[in-house]
Amino acid sequence: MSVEGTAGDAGAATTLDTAWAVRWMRDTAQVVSENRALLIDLDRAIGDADHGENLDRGFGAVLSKLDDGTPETPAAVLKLVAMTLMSTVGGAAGPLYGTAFLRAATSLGDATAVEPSGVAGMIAAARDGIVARGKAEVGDKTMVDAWTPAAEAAQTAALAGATAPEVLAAAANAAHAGAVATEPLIARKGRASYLGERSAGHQDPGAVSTALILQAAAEAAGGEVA
Amino acid sequence: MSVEGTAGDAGAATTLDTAWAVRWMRDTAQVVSENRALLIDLDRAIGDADHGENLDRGFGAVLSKLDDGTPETPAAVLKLVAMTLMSTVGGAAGPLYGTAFLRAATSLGDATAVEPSGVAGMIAAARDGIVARGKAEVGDKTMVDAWTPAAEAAQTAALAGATAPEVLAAAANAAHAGAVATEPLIARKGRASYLGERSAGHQDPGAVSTALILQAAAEAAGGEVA
Amino acid sequence: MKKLINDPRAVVDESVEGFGIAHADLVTVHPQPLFITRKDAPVQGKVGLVSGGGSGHEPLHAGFVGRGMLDAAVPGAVFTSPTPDQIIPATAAVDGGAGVLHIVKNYTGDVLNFETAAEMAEADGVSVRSVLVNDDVAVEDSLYTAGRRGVGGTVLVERIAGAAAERGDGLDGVTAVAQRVVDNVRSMGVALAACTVPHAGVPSFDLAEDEIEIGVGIHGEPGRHRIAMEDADGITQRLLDPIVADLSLTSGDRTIVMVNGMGGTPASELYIVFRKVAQLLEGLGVGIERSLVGNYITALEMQGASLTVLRADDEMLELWDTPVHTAALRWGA
Amino acid sequence: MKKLINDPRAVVDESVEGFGIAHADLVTVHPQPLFITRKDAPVQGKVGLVSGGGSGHEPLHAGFVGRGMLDAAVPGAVFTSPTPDQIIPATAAVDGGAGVLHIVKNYTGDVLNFETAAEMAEADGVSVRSVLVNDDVAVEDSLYTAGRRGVGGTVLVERIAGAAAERGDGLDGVTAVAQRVVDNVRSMGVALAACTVPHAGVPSFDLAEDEIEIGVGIHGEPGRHRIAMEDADGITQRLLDPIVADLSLTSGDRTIVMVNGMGGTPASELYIVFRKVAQLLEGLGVGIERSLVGNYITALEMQGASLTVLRADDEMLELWDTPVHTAALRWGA
Ligand SMILES: Nc1ncnc2c1ncn2[C@@H]1O[C@H](COP(=O)(O)OP(=O)(O)O)[C@@H](O)[C@H]1O
Ligand SMILES: Nc1ncnc2c1ncn2[C@@H]1O[C@H](COP(=O)(O)OP(=O)(O)O)[C@@H](O)[C@H]1O
Ligand SMILES: [Mg+2]
Ligand SMILES: [Mg+2]
Ligand SMILES: [Mg+2]
Ligand SMILES: [Mg+2]
Repeated sequence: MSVEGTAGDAGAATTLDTAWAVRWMRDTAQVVSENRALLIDLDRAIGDADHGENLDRGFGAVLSKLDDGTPETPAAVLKLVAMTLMSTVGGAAGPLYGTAFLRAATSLGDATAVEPSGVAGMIAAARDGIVARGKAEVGDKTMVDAWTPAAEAAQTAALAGATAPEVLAAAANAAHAGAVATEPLIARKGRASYLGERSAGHQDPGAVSTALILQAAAEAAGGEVA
Repeated sequence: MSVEGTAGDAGAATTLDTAWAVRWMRDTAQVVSENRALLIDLDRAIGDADHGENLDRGFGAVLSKLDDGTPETPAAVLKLVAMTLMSTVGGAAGPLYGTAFLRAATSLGDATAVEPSGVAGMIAAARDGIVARGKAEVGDKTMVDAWTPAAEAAQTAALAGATAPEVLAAAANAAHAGAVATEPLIARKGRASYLGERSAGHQDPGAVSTALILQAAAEAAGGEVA
Repeated sequence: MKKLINDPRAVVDESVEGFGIAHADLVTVHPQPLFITRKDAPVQGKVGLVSGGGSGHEPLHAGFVGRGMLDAAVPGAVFTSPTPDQIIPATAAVDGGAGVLHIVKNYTGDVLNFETAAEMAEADGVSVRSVLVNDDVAVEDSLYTAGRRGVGGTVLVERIAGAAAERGDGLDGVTAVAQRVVDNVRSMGVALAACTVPHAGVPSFDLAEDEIEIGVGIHGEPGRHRIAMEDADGITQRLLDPIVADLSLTSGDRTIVMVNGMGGTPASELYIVFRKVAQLLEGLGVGIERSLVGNYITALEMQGASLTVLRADDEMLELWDTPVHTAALRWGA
Repeated sequence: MKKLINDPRAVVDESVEGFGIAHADLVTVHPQPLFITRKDAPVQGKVGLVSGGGSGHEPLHAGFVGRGMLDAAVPGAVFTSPTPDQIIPATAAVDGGAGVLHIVKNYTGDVLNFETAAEMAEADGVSVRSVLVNDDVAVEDSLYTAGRRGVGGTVLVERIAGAAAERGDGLDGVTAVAQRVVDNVRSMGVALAACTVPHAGVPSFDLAEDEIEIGVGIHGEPGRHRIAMEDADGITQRLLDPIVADLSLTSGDRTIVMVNGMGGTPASELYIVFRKVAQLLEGLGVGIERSLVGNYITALEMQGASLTVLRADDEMLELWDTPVHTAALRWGA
């Protein structure tokens, strides 16, 4: 599932414009739908078996919204997504992803194309929004454990001069690694925390869905799945 | 399970006195307890899974009553059994067996030992009581399908000059055959009737318990199980 | 089998004891022989209402003891009708001088035990009448069976007859109202999964993952037809159609409808069934004047539901609305 | 998985629709966004009470909408808290000018969605307060978790705060009473068998034939300890002990006790549990002043039960007894 940087090939030339943002969201809807059962199963193990259903409902609604008309800027796309998720997902993930996309949108301003540093800023803003809402720290076995390494990897890549798609690919890879690394952790936030030590041995559903979303972002920018 | 006549051997000399009546009832309690699960299973198939439990509760109560003191005559034993079954078994079987034992007791009068014709009369009286209460006919797939051939076989044996234990053995064998013969029948009375054609293929629990009770009667009189 | 019980043989005694503690303001539990009366029994001058049957159908009957409904409930062993030695003192305990009505569900065991008890109570000087509830349209050929079973309609009979008794109607009057409800009420049930009788320890019948039992009884006895699983709307149609046919319901008829859970079905599913019943009856021009949706007559933890429809007249509706105060049904009080 | 449903995704909409038809005298169902208000909302001058949460816990919350209890209920998807776009109009719809209290069960999702909604409703000019119900003593280390969950205590908070609002208390007063109930109520649950979420289609957890889940939550999430099956008295002791310890209940304390079914447990079993609770509390010299035994906050068809104990004071008992008229709780009306 990890995504390789694609500097030098056709993908690298992709501009992160409004069309990219729309592609990202359409791809996310598809990958969430494909992984609906997986996310339900992960949540079934340490939660209440609804994460896949919740996100599928939410991104399904995003698809309809996008069918109704395309917003003008990447930020406008993300804001639409934020509002839609907020009003259709519910549970913990709804407000958290809603806030993440809202902060991400805000960080982009009215740019029509997102630069490498903009990508890093967007992911950091999303992560900060989630932390502000959910008060989770790294290691609490939540989606923060995917967003935080993603934000750091994006920052590092951007500083190292990577292209915007490369920054996204770095973020996606780091999110994926972060999600995998939640497996041995004991949850301290969210529903899994009630399980105490029994929460160890399962990946966190929200961390896994975060990795899927960022993977879709990278792929929509031309990144290739390893 | 069929019971052989034992004319000529020690058992045949057994007098059907009060001690026999008490042995019959104690043996019945034991055989019902041993076959509790079987009777529940038969009732589970075409009824409501309580026949074995009901009879076990009833004859368990009979045991306690007999521990409290022995009535003076066979009729008094059967009357005690009748009242106890009536007040502890419930369901369809409680009033039916209660009536059966009450009528059987009445038929014996104050005799201290039951003669061969008395045995035949007792079983016929029991059968008639069940029919009077339950309105079932032969072939309706009820306990009547065991009591009726038992009454007929007892009558035939008594007329042919059999000893009292032999008459009981004949009745028990006939009841057993009658119970087996309920298997293909479609029930027209009792709870099994709701199943319609699906009631075929199972023996009737009440017919089987009837065979067990009469088998105990014969064995208590010295009859041997074939 | 996992159940929140102690000794399987103590289930009825212990649960009735708990019931008595929880509802000490409403009922008195009489142990050995076991029966339950309303706290203020006997109510002088009022017809006493007694019902009973096998346990495992809670809240029926004990949950319906109280003002405007039953005066006494007589619980048998699980799925086993009670014995005359319980019914007789219960009958005597609620006789306020105006006689007693036995409300009996039509099962061989219930009929025989109540019959005997009625005879003996009469011999003791109590006037006893009986009505036989036989509302289950799943039993088709009543000529060749023990007759239609008494199921959900029992709740409606107990409520409406109880209201008539509370109003002060005499024994003949209460009996007549009860019989009118019996004549106009029909039910039909479905099981998605069987229950397990505590003393048996194994499910009462086995259903495959894609099978349901249409016309199931409340004693865990198998129903008449076993069919492939369908959606709620389809199943509801199967429950309603034979009721409508049997009652010859036509446009303009007014009804009281009960969608009853068998014990293991979530309330949300019962409301989905009720929704479809309402749509179908509306399509026929039949009005639902009052309704009950919930667990009223169960079969332990069976998964499934039953539908009961009463063609109601003005008097039934008026009686329905009078105050009732029992553990499981309460309004206006 | 067999359920009396049509499309798994339509479960909430269809069952709430059925609920609305069955209780048209009591409630109004507002579709898209979905919420339920009492028929006469907004009641002028009265504090409005709003609660909500994932569906699958019926009768909570819609079954508690009506006089003396909630003004609005906001159902989310099954086991998923509702969204602000449902909570905001529900809040507005029941504001009679005296402000609105949100009764929120302590789950991350419920907290975040209600928090957002409250903020936006305030921005629209409605005074909103919130109480967080967190009564589940199964969650031990609230420092290292999302905190104790809100479970059965919610029913008691809704009832008593609802009574205070009906009495005419102001927003601060109703909030204070609600908080006092929260501070004095504790619960603990057990599952004998898991439930199946319609959209998931498989049981939420797997229990062996001889295992039970102690401290189970109402979202079908596994509990804290898995132990070998025990009898009802033993299990009841395991539910009660941590509650007694946490509340420091001592002789002379008065309580309101709820023995709640998780959806798939027969009433008889709940009364067996209640019987043991009554015995144990009596042994401690703790009085049960009022009680509820039944399905009040369920987890679909889960087999199991929960125990809730509220240390009650005079005012709580007085409020408890005032009339309440909802689909699932009704007296004095
Ligand atoms: N406080 C929190 N901070 C960050 N993420 C959280 C927090 N609580 C829960 N989550 C995330 O939400 C996910 C669960 O989402 P979901 O199943 O949709 O909601 P719910 O837990 O309400 O059923 C978890 O896997 C976790 O990643
Ligand atoms: N009308 C009847 N006449 C004779 N026997 C009957 C009649 N109805 C039922 N029975 C007998 O009763 C048996 C069932 O007894 P039991 O299971 O104890 O009672 P219930 O059917 O009330 O659960 C049947 O197997 C049948 O033999
Ligand atoms: Mg979840
Ligand atoms: Mg039976
Ligand atoms: Mg029975
Ligand atoms: Mg959830």
